[in-house]
Amino acid sequence: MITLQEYLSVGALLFTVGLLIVLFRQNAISILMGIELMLNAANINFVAFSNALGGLTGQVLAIFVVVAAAAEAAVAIAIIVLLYQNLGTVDVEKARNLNG
Amino acid sequence: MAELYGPLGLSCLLHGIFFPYFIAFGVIILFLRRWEKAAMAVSILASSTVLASTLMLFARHQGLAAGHEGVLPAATYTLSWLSTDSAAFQFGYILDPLSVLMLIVVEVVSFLVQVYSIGYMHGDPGRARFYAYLSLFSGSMTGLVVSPNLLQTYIFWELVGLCSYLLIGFWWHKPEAAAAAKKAFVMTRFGDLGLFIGLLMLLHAKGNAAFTDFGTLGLPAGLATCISLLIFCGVIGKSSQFPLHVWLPDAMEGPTPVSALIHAATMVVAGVYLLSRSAPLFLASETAMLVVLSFGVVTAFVAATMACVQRDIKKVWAYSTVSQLGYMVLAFGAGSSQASMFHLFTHAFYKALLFLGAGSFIHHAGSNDLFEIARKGGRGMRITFWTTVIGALALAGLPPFSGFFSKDAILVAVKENCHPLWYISVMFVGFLTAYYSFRVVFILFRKQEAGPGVAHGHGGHDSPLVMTGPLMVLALATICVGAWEGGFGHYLSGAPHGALHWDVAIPATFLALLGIVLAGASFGSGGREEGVLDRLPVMEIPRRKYYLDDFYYWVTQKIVLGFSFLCAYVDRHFVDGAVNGVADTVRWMGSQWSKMQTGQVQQYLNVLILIFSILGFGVYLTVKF
Amino acid sequence: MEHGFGILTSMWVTPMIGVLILIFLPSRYETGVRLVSLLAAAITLVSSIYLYIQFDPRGGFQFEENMLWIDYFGVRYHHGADGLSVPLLLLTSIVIFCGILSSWDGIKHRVKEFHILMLLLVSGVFGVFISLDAVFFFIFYEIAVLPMYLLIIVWGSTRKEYSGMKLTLYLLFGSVFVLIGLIAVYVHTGMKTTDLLEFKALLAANPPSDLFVRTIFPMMFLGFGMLAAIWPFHTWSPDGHVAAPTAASMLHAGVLMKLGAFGILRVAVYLLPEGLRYWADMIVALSLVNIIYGAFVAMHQTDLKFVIGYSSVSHMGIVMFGIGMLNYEGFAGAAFQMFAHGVMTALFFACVGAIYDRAHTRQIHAFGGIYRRMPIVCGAFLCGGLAGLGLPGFAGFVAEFLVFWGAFKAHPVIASIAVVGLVLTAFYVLRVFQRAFFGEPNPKWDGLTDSSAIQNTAYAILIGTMLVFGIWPRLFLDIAQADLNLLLSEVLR
Amino acid sequence: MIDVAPEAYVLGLAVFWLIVSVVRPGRDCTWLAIVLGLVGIWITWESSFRFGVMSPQIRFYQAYRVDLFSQGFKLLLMIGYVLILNLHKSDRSLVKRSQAEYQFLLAAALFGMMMLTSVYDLLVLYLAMETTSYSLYVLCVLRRRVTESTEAGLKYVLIGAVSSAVMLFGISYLYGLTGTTSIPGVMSRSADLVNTPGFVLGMFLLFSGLFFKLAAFPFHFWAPDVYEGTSNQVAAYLGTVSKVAATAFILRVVSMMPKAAEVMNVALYVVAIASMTYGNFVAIRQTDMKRMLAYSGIGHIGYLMVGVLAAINMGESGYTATIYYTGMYMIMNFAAFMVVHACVDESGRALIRNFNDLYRRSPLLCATLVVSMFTLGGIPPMAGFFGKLYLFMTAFKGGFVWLVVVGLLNSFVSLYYYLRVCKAAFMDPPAAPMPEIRLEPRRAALCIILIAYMVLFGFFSNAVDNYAALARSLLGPIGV
Repeated sequence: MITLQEYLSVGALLFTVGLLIVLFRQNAISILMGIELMLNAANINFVAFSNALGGLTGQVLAIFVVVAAAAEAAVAIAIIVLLYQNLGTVDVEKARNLNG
Repeated sequence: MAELYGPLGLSCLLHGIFFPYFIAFGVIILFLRRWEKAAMAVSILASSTVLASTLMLFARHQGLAAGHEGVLPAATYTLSWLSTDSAAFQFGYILDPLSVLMLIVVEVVSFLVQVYSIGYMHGDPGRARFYAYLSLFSGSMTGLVVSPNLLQTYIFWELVGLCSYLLIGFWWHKPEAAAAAKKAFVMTRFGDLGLFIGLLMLLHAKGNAAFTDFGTLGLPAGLATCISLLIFCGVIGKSSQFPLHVWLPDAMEGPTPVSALIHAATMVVAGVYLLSRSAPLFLASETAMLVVLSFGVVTAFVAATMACVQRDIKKVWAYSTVSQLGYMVLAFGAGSSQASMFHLFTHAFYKALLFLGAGSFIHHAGSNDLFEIARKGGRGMRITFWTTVIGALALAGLPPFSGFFSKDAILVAVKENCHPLWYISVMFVGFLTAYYSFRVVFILFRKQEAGPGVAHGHGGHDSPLVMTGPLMVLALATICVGAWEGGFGHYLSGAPHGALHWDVAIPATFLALLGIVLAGASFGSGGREEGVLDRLPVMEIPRRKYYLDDFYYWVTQKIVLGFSFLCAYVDRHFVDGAVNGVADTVRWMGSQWSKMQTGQVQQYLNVLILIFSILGFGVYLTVKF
Repeated sequence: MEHGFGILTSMWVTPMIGVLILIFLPSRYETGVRLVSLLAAAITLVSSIYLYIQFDPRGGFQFEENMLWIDYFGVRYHHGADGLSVPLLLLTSIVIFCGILSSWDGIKHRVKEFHILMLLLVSGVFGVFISLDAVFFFIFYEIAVLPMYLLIIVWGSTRKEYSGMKLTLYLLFGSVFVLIGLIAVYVHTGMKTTDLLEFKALLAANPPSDLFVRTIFPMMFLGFGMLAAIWPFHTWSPDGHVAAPTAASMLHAGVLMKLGAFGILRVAVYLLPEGLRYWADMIVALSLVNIIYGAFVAMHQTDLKFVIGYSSVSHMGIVMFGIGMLNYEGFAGAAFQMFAHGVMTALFFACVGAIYDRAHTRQIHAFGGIYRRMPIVCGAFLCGGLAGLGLPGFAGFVAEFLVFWGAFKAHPVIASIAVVGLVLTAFYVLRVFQRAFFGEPNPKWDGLTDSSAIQNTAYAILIGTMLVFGIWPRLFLDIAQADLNLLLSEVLR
Repeated sequence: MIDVAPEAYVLGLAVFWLIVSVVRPGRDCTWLAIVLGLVGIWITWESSFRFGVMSPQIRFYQAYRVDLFSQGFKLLLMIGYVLILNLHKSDRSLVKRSQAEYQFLLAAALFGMMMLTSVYDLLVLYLAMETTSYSLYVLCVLRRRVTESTEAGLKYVLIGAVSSAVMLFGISYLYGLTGTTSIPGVMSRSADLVNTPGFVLGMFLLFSGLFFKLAAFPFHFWAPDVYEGTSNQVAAYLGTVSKVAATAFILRVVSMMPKAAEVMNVALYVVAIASMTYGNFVAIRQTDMKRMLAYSGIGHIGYLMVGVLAAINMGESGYTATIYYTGMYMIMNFAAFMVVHACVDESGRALIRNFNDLYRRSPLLCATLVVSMFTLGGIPPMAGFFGKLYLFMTAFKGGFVWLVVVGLLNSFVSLYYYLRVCKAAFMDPPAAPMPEIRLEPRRAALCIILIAYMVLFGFFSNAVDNYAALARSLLGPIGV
């Protein structure tokens, strides 16, 4: 049967994939997806631990995280829309004139 | 009369010789800068009060007033000036026969010079400043002469150096005068360095620099030699002995009264006075005496040769002064400080006479050149000419005049105490002295040629009485001072009256006459400007001043200024460079790190994760082990 | 023993009150502004003279004011003046008084801000000389440094941004080391109080390890030494003084460089005497370089102010030389040289300032025979120069004599080398006179006017002080003797 | 419920502004906001005054601890909030119809920060962090100069989201290993878990989230660009108030950590030195005032880390010094931002050149600028010096000698760019003749108050004692 270690390794794997997406994709929306993946990896951990520890705390945490992730997605997308209106593109590479 | 020499009288006499000059200086500088007449009056008033109190003190010392036998104890007045735990310095006066003698010389000559400068400086815009500096000089010279310890001597030694700087550079608008003043001050300062180190060494060894205890110091021989030689460095600087004498001829840029007072009679002899003051130190070591003797003789000889080839009347007397100073120093080196002091005494008068005479000639002819003065009727100036002749006779050392007696005493001392070779060289210098002094006389004695702008009749009229008066007084002094030779030894140290040594006097006089004849032969008749001596090829060396001036110029330009250029270069490029370097590296590091801020979000995240993993791995390692 | 606010607090508060008055004074009344700042300076002058007279020569800290200020960290408001600081207080008030006089018509624009910054500078300096608490000492030490920056960049001359920034950063870099040293001592003594006297007692109670003394003392010494222009860290001083306006460079060279030397004596040597004994030879070596090197570099300069800047480096070297000798003559000479050199440099800068205001150049070869047009200024400069080369009759001689005597007792050979410095000083000082003031009068400078009456009073005061203390040095030595012996006994224990 | 009065009031404020933004979006409501803010200060003061006497309380089922420390910091945050409100000039700098919205977002962020000061549970920590971050993300974008503000907002969102995800991941591991989400529980278990990699990774990730908020060295990348991009008010808000909240939480976590966790020292040591050196060295090169203030902020966070290290090792005096420095830091930074806001009209970038000849244009502003620069530089008479002095004293006592030396050298390096700004204000001639700056009486009074605070607070800083009271309450026993 699936032990805690497998769940944690899936969570860690999912976290790393999300991180790589964030680092190497140019499109802002895909970066957002990467971030969502990372958040869900944390959810997997929470649920896995909650199951292993027996209490319900982990699951409650997971639900809170889902709500927060939704709010974050809303805010992030709103800003990306604004970015599109001004720079005409969603490519993160273009937003680079603030530097030095 | 008794209360005159009571404690109150004595102290007011003592202060009487010291403070008037400084008060005069202060008054003139602060208030009388524009009223020259008033400045002159204040200065001469101060000079006369000091002269009066000196004469009174001299009378006291002779015991004439109270009929005391022998010499009164040295009156001293001291005030604790500077005290540290290892030594205490008194500031005050010490009046024993030696200092009273010097006082007379200083006060008489300075009074006469002040009177003389009324005429000489007539019409010069800076006269008030001139008199201020003169009274400052006389004051500090007096302070030097009466100082009880080596520190106070050093203090006034420097002040006197300052006054010579100010007075040589009095006509500051002449570039040569400014350069000569600087040269004089720096060169004497270089000599004072030795004196300062000697003073410090003495303080370090004994913690006491009072002259009265010099006898009882009991220093080990090596240390005594070292200290005396260092003090002798100061003397070389101030009394312009051989290597450091180049500043004195250049000091002739100053007004002639200044040359007469400072560079003939008073300041330059301060060194000789210091020698005889610290005689116990020098006598304690043989090598020191030998060194002093050799320097004296070399200076005398070198200066005499240079005097023979000079065209400028003041330069001749300047080199003659250097030569006579050499005489005094070699007399001290020969062991008899008494002879050197007597020579100092007589030399002050006739050299002041010669200088003031030269001043009168220049004042009349407007040029320093001997032949120019002769052409402009130098002979016609009756009093000036004949007083100069008297001076020249005394300088050459012919019998009735004071020069003869003092030079004779020196020759006796050298003959008895030193190697015959020294004696022969001193005699030869005597011959040279006679030659150059009468070379001047014979040139001046030439007939006045009819030249443009010269009043006809029996030649130029003489200088006003205010200038010729002092000449006459000095001539009188030159003649009769010699007679006191016998009593001088007794006055100084109570020794029995010295008899005249004929076995030394006759050859000396013969050599002097020989010199006069040679001078007469080469310059007596006709307009020749070259004497037989001048044509000798060897005379080229003295004409180039033994290449000393070039050597000093090379030292200052190449070594001193070269090294300062090196230091400035190091300072600007290495020390400053290091500081700017640090600043630039900080700025460079800042700009390199700011490149990390590229503006791209993902770049940030990459670097973030990179550093984060390094940090995490590092922490992981520390946790593991 | 709690003492309330007294005369010492008035010393540093008077300039602050002057600043407050000036802030609310409209800047149109320029003479009014100058009068207010002159009044403030005059009050401090009077009170410092009163202090000088009232000071009991038996030494020890007098006129004490001692209050607990920040009890959590044990900071006390503790002021006291001893034989070492009373003369320096007098020096500071004289220099600021003459500074304000000599910049009476020299400063034309932003007069109000100039005087505000000058008074701030002075109140910082007064604070340093009287404070006996490490924190307050450091606060005043930095207050004394900072207005200098604004003074230089606004009213300065050649290369003023570079020099102003360099000067300020250099001195603050020095104060970083001082702060580290003070914190180390504070922590070592158990963080109970920051009072210097208590530090001393606590350090005596449990003496620190040798390593502690040998690292903290040089740190504090170099920190303060930078302000006293110790050899490798001296390059800020000529640049800073050349760029600063007259009164600022008068105050800075005249007083602030003494702050460094005073800091060494008051903090470094007072707290860690063994450190001085250990590092004495290094100090002597460095200051010997200071003297000779400073003189040589001064010889090569073409700008009048640079000559004086480097001569200050050379003279401050004499102060350090004296301190390194570890005997009474050395200490007394150093303390006296601090006083004498302060007055002398103030006179120098006053004269050069007067010349610069009229001729608008300081290049020596540009001048020629300006003695004809400006006899008083050149005369005053002559007095300053002669005092500089140690002519007897001025205070400089007695100081240098004592230092070299002390030096001769400790290291005869090195002393003889250092004495050569005197001749070098004579050479470059007189060289300046010969090339700038005497010689053929240059027709270009016929339009120069001599210094005004106000500036003459400044010169008179400065020359008078030098003469009074030169002719009668016991006026200074009797005051400083007891405390210097006390300090020396600590070092030689 | 009286203990959580300040949070309740701020929540009410946020809701009120939400309603106003819906009903009348365009109205200028600066004065109303300031009055409400002052009322908020009075409430917070009352509650913190009460806790001077009472022992700490635990609320909301072990998730929320209210003690003098948290109330003190809430008061500090509230003062910061009102100061930011005061900064508001005419509403030209913000998007036309977003006045009320701006106020709502400010209040929401403040609510999140207040929660952060007294949070006791990892979940509530995450929620507090998220509420603050989300309102700040949107605030960044509300500037009239859209191009820069959008880019700033984007960067802030992306980096913020990543770091909150990372933090959450860390929290999940912490929860997993210790079985509880209450922070004291986790911390008490940390002694024996300290060498299991999972726990260390969790702690590390947790702290990375906090360091992001503080913009400490490895997590600072967003700060310069966001500060430059957003409007001055928001940059001030980010630079002062949000950092104070994050410091409060770090102090609370560190106070609960047992001595054994040596690993934390190493991490903090590296972060402190890195952010000090990086911040000060890069700031030298900056020509834009807000970027320079961002980097100088990074430098100051480095000093704060030194304070935290001193707190870990030295106990109460370390905490006092850090709290004192945090309070001082907020005021110093705010004064600098205020001058930037007053001098720079919204169109241009806040270059240092804009300060040229500030002395002639408005002496009061110039005085504020000079005093704030000197305080930031840590120059004695000002309070900044005392802050740094206490900090370095305690750190030195704690044995971090080299850290103190680096810290002092860095504060020396920082003087260069602070003095350069003063030079610009005093001496540089303006490119084009710039107009006089007229300050409204409100903001002129604020300037004078700030100058007085910065100059006098240091000199008469006997107020250190009540900071010590805060520290004692932090470390004190937990009441029921």
